[in-house]
Amino acid sequence: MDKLHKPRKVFVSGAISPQFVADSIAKHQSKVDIGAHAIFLGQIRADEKTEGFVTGIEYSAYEEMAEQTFHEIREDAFSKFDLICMHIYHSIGVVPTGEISLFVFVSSAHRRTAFEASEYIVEQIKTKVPIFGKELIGPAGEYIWKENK
Amino acid sequence: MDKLHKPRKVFVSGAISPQFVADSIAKHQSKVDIGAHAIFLGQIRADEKTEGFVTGIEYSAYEEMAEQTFHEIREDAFSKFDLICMHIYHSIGVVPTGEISLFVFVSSAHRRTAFEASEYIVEQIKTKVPIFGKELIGPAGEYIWKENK
Amino acid sequence: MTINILYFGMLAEISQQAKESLSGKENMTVRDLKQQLCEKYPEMCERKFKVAVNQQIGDDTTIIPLSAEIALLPPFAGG
Amino acid sequence: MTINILYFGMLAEISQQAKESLSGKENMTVRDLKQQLCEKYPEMCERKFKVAVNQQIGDDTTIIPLSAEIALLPPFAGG
Repeated sequence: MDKLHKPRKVFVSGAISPQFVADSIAKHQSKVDIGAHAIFLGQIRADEKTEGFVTGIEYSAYEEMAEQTFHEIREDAFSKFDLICMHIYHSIGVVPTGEISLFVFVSSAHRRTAFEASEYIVEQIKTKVPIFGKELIGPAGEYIWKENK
Repeated sequence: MDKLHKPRKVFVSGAISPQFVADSIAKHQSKVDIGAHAIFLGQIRADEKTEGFVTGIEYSAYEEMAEQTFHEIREDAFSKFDLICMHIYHSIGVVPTGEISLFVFVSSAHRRTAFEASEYIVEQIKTKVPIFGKELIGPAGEYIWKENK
Repeated sequence: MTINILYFGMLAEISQQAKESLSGKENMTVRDLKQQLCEKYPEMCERKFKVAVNQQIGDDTTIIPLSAEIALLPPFAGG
Repeated sequence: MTINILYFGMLAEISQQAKESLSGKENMTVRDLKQQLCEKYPEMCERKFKVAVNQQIGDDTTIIPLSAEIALLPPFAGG
């Protein structure tokens, strides 16, 4: 697919709600060439650290570069996979444990394309996008800087 | 994981709504050991056949065997992958084009487990569960029996 | 012995019924049953299908036990 | 020349500011800049970080152009 996809706003303030996911799904029901949707959601875990339990993550980003990198990841994925639709949303600011901070939504005619693209895009986001996270710990609000593996 | 998971009802009458998906996601926000959700949704395509466009699929099943097979797929997946939660829903009856007929929802601490399990479970469902589908075609309601590849 | 057969999908269309009881010989195999069905429903032989014996997919050599529930399953289309 | 530097995450904590302007020599490389920063902020040298030059990740040999926007990026944590 050689068409250009216009850059979209990826960052949303705070957690991504289940209702937002539902609304995104509903918008694709008029696209009757889609046979498979693969959705990835990243949820904040209450990991135990020596200082206490994680209560949330505070995300910040080099926003201009991050939006550009998201755009490049989108273009790259559209060129590698036969996708019909792709949407990426990432939280900025504080997301409490149990809430969703990443929503990657790909749609294609057939399931294997959707599976492959979903995993590929999530790995690209984890390694390439300049997003930073403080794991907030315990009631006193201590924190540890998070690092993707 | 050696614990036994109780059989759950998989079949739902007609299409699976985006709201149902949202409600399922919301129910997992109290599980703070979850870090990744992978969701697969099968949507009905308006494929073009020589007789006209597909308008929907009418699903039927050997229900007792199908529910038992879904249960075995669940147990197998829980033993193969380090999953925290797994839910499978499949439509029975007529599902119009653009609507969702399969919803596979797996949750784990880390993303790779969720990706692998999601794809594995969907492939198992496609090949092992005795579900049959009539592709309904054109306004006159002709049909073709569908066959998974 | 009596064999209880369930037909699904296009096979139910060919047999024009969802289930029927046939009489068969004891210790008959799935292969024997298929031959018997082919004679009754020649069109069925042209179709691909699997045979479930008590809800387990059998092969041609599977022996059909007494009071078994047999199901004729056309290609799966779930998903 | 003047070099405009953006600090993110823990690096902003070390420098105690989100951005600053330093003066550097023309045609300096990312390696040169890192040395200069190490002298100013010794704690920074103990940290892993990447350097973006005009929003592209550079390596030690990347030459810093005039009026470049430099960003010091600690490990990524998106997702």
